[in-house]
Amino acid sequence: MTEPLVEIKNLRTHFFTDEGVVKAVEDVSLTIPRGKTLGLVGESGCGKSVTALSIIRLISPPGKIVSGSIAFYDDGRKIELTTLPEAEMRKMRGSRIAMIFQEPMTSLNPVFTVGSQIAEAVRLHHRVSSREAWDRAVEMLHKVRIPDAQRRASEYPHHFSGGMRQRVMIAMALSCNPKLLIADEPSTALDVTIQAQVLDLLRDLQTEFGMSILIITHDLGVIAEMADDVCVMYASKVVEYAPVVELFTNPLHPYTRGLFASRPEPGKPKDQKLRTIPGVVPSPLRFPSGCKFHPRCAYAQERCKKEEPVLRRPNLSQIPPSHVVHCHFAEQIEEQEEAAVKSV
Amino acid sequence: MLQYLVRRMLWGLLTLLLITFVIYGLIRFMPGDPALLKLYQESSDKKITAEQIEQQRKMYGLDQPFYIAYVKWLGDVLTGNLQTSFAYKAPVSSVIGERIGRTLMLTINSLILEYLLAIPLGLYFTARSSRLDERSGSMLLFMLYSLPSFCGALFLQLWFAVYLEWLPLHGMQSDNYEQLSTLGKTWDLFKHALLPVAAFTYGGLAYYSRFLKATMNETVRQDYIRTARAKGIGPLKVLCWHAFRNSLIPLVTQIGLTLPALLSGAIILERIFSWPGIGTLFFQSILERDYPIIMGLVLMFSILTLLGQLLADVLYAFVDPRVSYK
Amino acid sequence: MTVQAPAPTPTAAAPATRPLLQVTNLKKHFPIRRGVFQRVVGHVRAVDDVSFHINPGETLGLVGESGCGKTTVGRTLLRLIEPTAGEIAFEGRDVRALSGGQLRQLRRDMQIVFQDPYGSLNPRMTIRAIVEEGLIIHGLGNRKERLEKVIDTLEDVGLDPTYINRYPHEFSGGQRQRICVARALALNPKFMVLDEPISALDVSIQSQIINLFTELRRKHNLTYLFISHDLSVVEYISDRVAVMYLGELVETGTSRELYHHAIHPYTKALLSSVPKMTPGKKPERIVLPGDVPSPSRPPPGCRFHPRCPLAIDICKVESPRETIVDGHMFRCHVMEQQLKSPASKK
Amino acid sequence: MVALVTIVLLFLVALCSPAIVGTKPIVCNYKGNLYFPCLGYFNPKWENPIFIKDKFRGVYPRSLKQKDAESWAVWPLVYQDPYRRVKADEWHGVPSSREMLDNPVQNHGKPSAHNFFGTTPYGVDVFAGMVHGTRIAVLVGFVSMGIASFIGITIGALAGYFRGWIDVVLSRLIEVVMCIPTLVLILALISVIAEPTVWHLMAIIGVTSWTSIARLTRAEFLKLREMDYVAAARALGASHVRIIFIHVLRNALAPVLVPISFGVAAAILIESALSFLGFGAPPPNPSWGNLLHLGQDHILGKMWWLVLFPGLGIFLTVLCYNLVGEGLQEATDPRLRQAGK
Amino acid sequence: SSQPPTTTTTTQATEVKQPTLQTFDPPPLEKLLADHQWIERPVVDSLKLRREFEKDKKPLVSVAEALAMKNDSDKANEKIVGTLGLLPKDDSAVDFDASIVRRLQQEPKSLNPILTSSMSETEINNLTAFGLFSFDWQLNPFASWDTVKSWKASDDNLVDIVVMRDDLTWSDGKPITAHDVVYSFQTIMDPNIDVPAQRSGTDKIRWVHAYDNHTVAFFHKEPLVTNVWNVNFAVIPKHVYEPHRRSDPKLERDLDIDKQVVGGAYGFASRTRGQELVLQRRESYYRHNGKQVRDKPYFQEIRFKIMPDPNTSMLELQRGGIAEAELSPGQWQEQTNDAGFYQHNTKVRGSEWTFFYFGWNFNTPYFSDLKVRQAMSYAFHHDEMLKVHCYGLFEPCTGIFHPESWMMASQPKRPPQKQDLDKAEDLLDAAGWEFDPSLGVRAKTIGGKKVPFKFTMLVRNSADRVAICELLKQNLQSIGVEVSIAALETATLQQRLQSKQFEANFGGWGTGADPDTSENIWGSNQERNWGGYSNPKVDQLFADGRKENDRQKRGAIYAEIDRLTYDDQVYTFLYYQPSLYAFSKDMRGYMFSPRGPFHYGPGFSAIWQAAQ
Ligand SMILES: Nc1ncnc2c1ncn2[C@@H]1O[C@H](COP(=O)(O)OP(=O)(O)OP(=O)(O)O)[C@@H](O)[C@H]1O
Ligand SMILES: Nc1ncnc2c1ncn2[C@@H]1O[C@H](COP(=O)(O)OP(=O)(O)OP(=O)(O)O)[C@@H](O)[C@H]1O
Ligand SMILES: [Mg+2]
Ligand SMILES: [Mg+2]
Repeated sequence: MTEPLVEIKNLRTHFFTDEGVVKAVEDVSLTIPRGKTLGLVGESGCGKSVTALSIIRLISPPGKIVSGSIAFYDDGRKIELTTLPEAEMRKMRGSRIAMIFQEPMTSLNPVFTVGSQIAEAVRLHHRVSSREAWDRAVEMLHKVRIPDAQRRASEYPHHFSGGMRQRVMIAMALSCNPKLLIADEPSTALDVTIQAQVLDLLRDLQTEFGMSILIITHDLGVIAEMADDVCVMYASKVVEYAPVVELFTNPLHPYTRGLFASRPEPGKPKDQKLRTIPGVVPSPLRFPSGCKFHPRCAYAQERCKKEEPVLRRPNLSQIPPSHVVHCHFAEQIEEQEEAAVKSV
Repeated sequence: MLQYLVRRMLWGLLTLLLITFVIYGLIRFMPGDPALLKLYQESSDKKITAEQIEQQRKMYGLDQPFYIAYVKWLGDVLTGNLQTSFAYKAPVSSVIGERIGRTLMLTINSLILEYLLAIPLGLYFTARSSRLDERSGSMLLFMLYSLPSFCGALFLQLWFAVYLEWLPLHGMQSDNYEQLSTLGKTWDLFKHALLPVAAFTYGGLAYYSRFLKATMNETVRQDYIRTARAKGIGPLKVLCWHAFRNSLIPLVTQIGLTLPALLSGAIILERIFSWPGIGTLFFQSILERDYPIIMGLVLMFSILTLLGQLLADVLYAFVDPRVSYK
Repeated sequence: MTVQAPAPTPTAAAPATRPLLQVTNLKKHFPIRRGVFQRVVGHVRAVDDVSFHINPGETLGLVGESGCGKTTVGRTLLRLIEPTAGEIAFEGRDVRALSGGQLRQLRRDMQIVFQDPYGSLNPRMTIRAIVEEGLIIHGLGNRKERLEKVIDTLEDVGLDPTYINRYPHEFSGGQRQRICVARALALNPKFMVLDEPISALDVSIQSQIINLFTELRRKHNLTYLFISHDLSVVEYISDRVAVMYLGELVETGTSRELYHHAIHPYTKALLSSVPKMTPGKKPERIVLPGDVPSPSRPPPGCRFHPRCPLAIDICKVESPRETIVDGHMFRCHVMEQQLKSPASKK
Repeated sequence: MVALVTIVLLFLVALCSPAIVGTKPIVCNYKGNLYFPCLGYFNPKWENPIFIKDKFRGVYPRSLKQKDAESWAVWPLVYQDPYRRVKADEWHGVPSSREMLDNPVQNHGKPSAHNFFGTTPYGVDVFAGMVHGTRIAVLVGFVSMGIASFIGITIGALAGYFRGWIDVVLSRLIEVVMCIPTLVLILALISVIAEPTVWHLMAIIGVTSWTSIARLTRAEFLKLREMDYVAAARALGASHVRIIFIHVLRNALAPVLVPISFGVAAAILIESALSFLGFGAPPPNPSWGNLLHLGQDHILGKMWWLVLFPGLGIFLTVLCYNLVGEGLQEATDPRLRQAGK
Repeated sequence: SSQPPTTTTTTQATEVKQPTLQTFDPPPLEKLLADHQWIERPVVDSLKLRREFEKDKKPLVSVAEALAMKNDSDKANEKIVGTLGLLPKDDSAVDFDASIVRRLQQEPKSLNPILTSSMSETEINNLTAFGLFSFDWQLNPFASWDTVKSWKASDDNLVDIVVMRDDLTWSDGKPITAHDVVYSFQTIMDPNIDVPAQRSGTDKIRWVHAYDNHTVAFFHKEPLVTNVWNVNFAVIPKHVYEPHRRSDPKLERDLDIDKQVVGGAYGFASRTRGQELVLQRRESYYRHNGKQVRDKPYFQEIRFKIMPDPNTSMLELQRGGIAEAELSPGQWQEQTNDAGFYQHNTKVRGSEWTFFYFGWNFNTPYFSDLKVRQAMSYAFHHDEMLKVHCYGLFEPCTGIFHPESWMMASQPKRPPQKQDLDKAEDLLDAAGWEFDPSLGVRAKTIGGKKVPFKFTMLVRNSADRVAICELLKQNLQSIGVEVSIAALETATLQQRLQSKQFEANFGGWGTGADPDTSENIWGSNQERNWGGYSNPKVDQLFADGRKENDRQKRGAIYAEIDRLTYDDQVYTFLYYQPSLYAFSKDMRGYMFSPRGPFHYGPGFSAIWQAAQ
């Protein structure tokens, strides 16, 4: 296996709020391979964004990376991001690691032209004249398929539609050839047809620029389309981690299973009720003891209430080694399920 | 834009008409009569007769109902004549013209000062959010904000003019003003203006820096600030360039809205500092029922207020590309 | 397959029973006002000439991109927004002609559930007050009866009635959506507009709510207009589906028909844009170029033509008619010609 | 929080002022009956006329003993009067538990054991004046803001809820009132009234300071009327009145409280500024503004206590209201609250 | 209605008579002179008068001692005034190059002497305006030696002939002539010109005629003693105002400061509106054709600083920034006792005939009754007021004329009023105002209706005055009468008084130069008689007083008026307010008249700065 681009080990990020400590990310480990895409899925509030922001170190004050390491492998050098001085980190941002956000409507500064916002990023990391930076901005706009880029570069964000703004965001993120692009729900706020445009664009640009992408979404379809590896999070924890095809064919964690099963699928019989995951997502201030999923888990047992499982390879023959799961009873559940399928 | 301006002006004129009419009615309904007042200003030395009173009232046009007098006033104003003051033997425009500069000297300077000081302070407090210095500084500003300006002015006077004798207590010029060189005159004016400007400024300063801090606090939470930081921009630049440009929008609109408030604040402060500006004039004219002067000043205040609002909107369009009046 | 001329009434496609709701040529144009004089400088044609019907007990799905006018349709049905033109007949009564008391009566029968469960509950009212409000307005029952009804309804939507005196902020999104449903349900309506009721919810919660709707439909024999942009959910829940584009209905049909034999190029593109749950396979999709045009200045002719892969000259000038093929309605010049020409028949 | 406690304290002081300082017994037994003469400070009518009839001449301690040896009385904590100069001989005939002196006059009335905050040049106790003045401070803030809120909320609500031409007309009204310099308006209105009382003053302050409330209410209404829960209420068949009062107003109220509480501070300031110009609470009301005005007249007489105590009173009260306003602002602004550390 | 009911209560209001001039053909001078017996009238050099007055006065202390002294008693005051108030022994003692800075309370509105209406303007006109007449510190009128050669009156008191000096020039060099006097008279009488105050007085004159450049005759309508006051009006330059009035017939606009032409001792140098006004000594005033013809005014320059705020003027005094300022009693007692004040200044006082009172409206059910008015006077705690509110500085007032005035010279002094609550209550009871426990106040049944004794006291909104009303309120409250106090600004107060819509008021009257002017206050239906007091005897006495030539007899008439009004208790008389002044230690020559230190002849002209 080649050297990964980013390796996160046991990351803990907490928010020290008045009501208590919000453990937004607990003991998360993952790797982002070079030139590949890692998908991050999970319920709202499970810590996806915080994980991403921890990588780029943009956690704002009450929040803090408490422990863990984030290693960034740059041209053979290993850079530890958690301890990197702020000035150094700033150099990383934009040039090595870029990020785009969910809300294209509010993520661009309304009082500056689109071109200048891109050019600003370019000038920050490259010693170029403002003319050259501008040209680069126009070129990037062109690359993200904005028609009439030359003219539109000097327009303000409010002149752009949502999809176009998201493309501008992508242009800005990619303007300095980053090694890693973090896309935090890049298409959730967009319409289906526009989402298709943006996803297509991202894929094309990935082949062109060869960067790695960390894509965050809660749409399994997007994951299926974009990701090479998938990491499923639930309540600040990684609950399952596998290559995409593997995960879609063999979901092991009861939460992942539930997620797949609760989607209405084309062709599913209509008169049948959807399968649901009962209950609600726990508040990060009051996580249940033991396995955090146990109150909603159909297979929960006494042990689940007391003992927190570890992320491990399940002891199942057909599962490849890259598939890990965070469940005491992954094997048993698999057996039960198979039995159920057979019995139907 | 032009069309917009014209439309705004039309509305403004209508508002002006309404305001002046209301005020005209109001001051005419105020008991107290300039004619009587004039007659009684002299001590009992001179006898007064009913004819005299009547004649005096006629001379001031008080024998007509107020709406007719208002129409007459309006007609005069439309021909550019603000009428002649009852008390001052001079046209209203020249009485006001003579003093407006002095008031503006205080208010404009304090406005500039407020902004000049409030902006760095506000930025500083945003940057140092919830540290000790920010908290104590904010508290201090808050206390200043709650200190009535007339109390503040008294304390300033007592301390700097009476105890320390560093600065002149009141007035606008020294006795020897005429003999001074241009530089000396400026210096003299400066010394006289320092205390009143300070008294004018501190409240506004506190208000604006708190205002800026509040809007900045809101702005820095916006998504685009996160975007800017994700680009690798340093915190100072993010604050002063990206966040400030956006906070400027509400701040700028405040300029237009506070301009008239500064003038009405002048009434008390000018009295304390014996500053011969329009605040003093206004108060005096009300007491003397000098209707033409009151109306002239009201007209001016209202025009300023309306212009201020217009200015606020225009500035808004200027600093915020999202707004355009087409 | 037979091709019919545009029919003024969809009786041909409708079952013999009278439709519960019949919408004909509905229009809603929002005036765009500018300046201090509030002069009308243009119109947003949010809904432009929309006709459809819903049979009792049926669920009609309404899909389309953001801003195409789905919400506006839903709200005009209840006269939360006054329509500009068109007819709405509910159980044969002309909804637009109702006033005062009659309108209030109508609102007992028609209810609405909104997209955002956070914004649609008054934060200062208890759950009880919220659910009870409709009963109070309509003067139904005394205090005790009302309380019973509230408790019943809450149980109906799967909420613990002991929560009755809590405030909305003490509930999660899914629970709030249940409260919204309870509020609507308390009046025993016949018809409900569900305006994107699940899109603000977490993935794992969505299925709970969908199940709730199907269950309630069965239990209370409800009729739904289900608005959503989640195509798979619409397919699951609806009997028939209508596709909207820029204020117009471009295609209507039973959900089977529509999902498997879409006729309109927009519907096709829409369906193909949905990311498939099949990893590894390169999706074959029709990526539409450009953005949805503004409804204040819709393109002339067929509104879809600037983005349409099939567009021909006539699309730029003439608006396509409603064409109904086996109860499957669409508006498209190209497909109309194709289906008419016998060569295309297999 | 401290601010809130202070304000509550202020209310208490205002309510109990005659029991804290006064020259009329809180309760006394006179000729076999129980009386509460101290209520006379709230309203002269509530002081039993028997005391005038029996020629008490406003002096209780001496008269009580003289006219009825059996009488007893419970006295306020401090024997001083906010309206008049207290003399040493008032205690005549009463066992001298407290050594009394004539209140000093002119600039001799430094704060002392008898006069905690000194006396005015006319020998009236400043502490008594301040304590009884709290009533006006509290009232001015509340009554005037009550009126202002009523007008402001009504106009703002109508404009914001109904929009259209109602909004155009009302917005213009707001603009007109905003453009009129407040002081002119207040001075004009004060002089129109034949005998201005402190109530008139409050009303006038209220009538002139509703614009900010109206503007905010209007904005809130414009925003809230678009909320889904309003649409839901309409879908249930609710009337305009019901929607305005139950749905919109209730939610608009919290943000509208912010300008109101700042307004209370402003009203107190306006009152003291008016007193400063000689148009404040009419005599003999011991308002803080009047005391400060007196202090300003005598500032060079080194009567610092006349500036310091009322000035401090005004400053602290204004500060407290501002702090409460600030707190409300934070509490009603979800963004700020979210970030509130 | 838009018209405040100002004039509705006056009977003559309906027909408005314009005081226009009836044309009058003066007889030729020779005929005039021949037709009458002529009585020479005094032409006085006021400074000389002062010198004579001081001639046999010995200063009680030396100047140095006086300067070092604190004015903390009547004795000290006498010593200081008696020493520093003297005129210079000779001109070498005077610093003629001195510039004096004076305080003006208000901005002067107009510099035109005939438009004078406020104190500030009077102050300035005393120095700059040209006039033929003046009066001394005992209020004796005379023609001014500075401007008049001779003055004689006809035996029937209907004509005055004045011969002006021929060495008079306006500040622009043109001679001042009798025609200017005539022109001024006619201007004042022009009904279109806003000079109401000036006109009262001149309207008693039938005509003014200039027989030549220097001889001017005043023809009176009636043979009154008070005619000597009526001729005393300011004179303006005809050659300046005649052209000016062509563009500004109503004199609505003042001349610019550099266009002002004056005939007085000082001329205008510069003016900054709202700040200061500078006067300069006129060479052409005291020198004519290279010869000194009049006393040289003592100051080279007079700067008036406009300082409305008493605190700032106090601070300026302490700084040595101004050379004189009037003091409030508070300032006198509290702010001028320390070394800081005495470093540059000293202070002096003299009694002034300005008295204060509670006035009662006779047209109310309460005060129409003498007993009630008396009760009010008994109820009020005069001693407390004198001690506390008057700072122990003021004399009690006991009647409408000052006991030291010539009118009262023959009368015994009345004892001051004392508080007597029992008597007050008895009087009220006797008047039918008995205590009503159900109302909590006294009440009386009038016309079948029970009227509670509650009234409102109007007072100007100054703290000192209000405090005195509060004292009355306390006093009356204790005997079951309720008073509310309405503290009003001047304009409103004036209006309320004028329209007689009040029950009681607190006010004060300054003294007129002649007692006749107070007819306006006590005569029936007179404009300033707000309380509506009406006593035919008093009216008659005023009419007689005007015509009585003999001073002593005249005095007796006014003493009788004083007695009548006192017996009627028209007012509750309170106190006389003295003149209190601070002067720089360099200033000398101040002397108090019943109208303060400046407003008489020589007044300010006698003040000089000691040479260093
Ligand atoms: N600034 C903050 N202060 C306090 N808590 C925070 C803050 N930011 C995030 N959190 C908490 O951290 C947890 C994880 O948040 P995060 O934004 O990572 O969720 P997410 O998985 O991205 O959800 P979504 O899908 O809604 O974006 C949440 O419970 C959130 O409440
Ligand atoms: N009150 C209004 N005034 C003016 N225009 C409006 C108003 N309400 C909606 N519109 C416009 O009408 C069009 C249709 O809006 P509508 O809310 O019905 O769309 P939608 O299909 O529900 O979109 P979404 O999926 O975003 O909810 C939009 O362009 C919108 O901007
Ligand atoms: Mg997120
Ligand atoms: Mg919608």
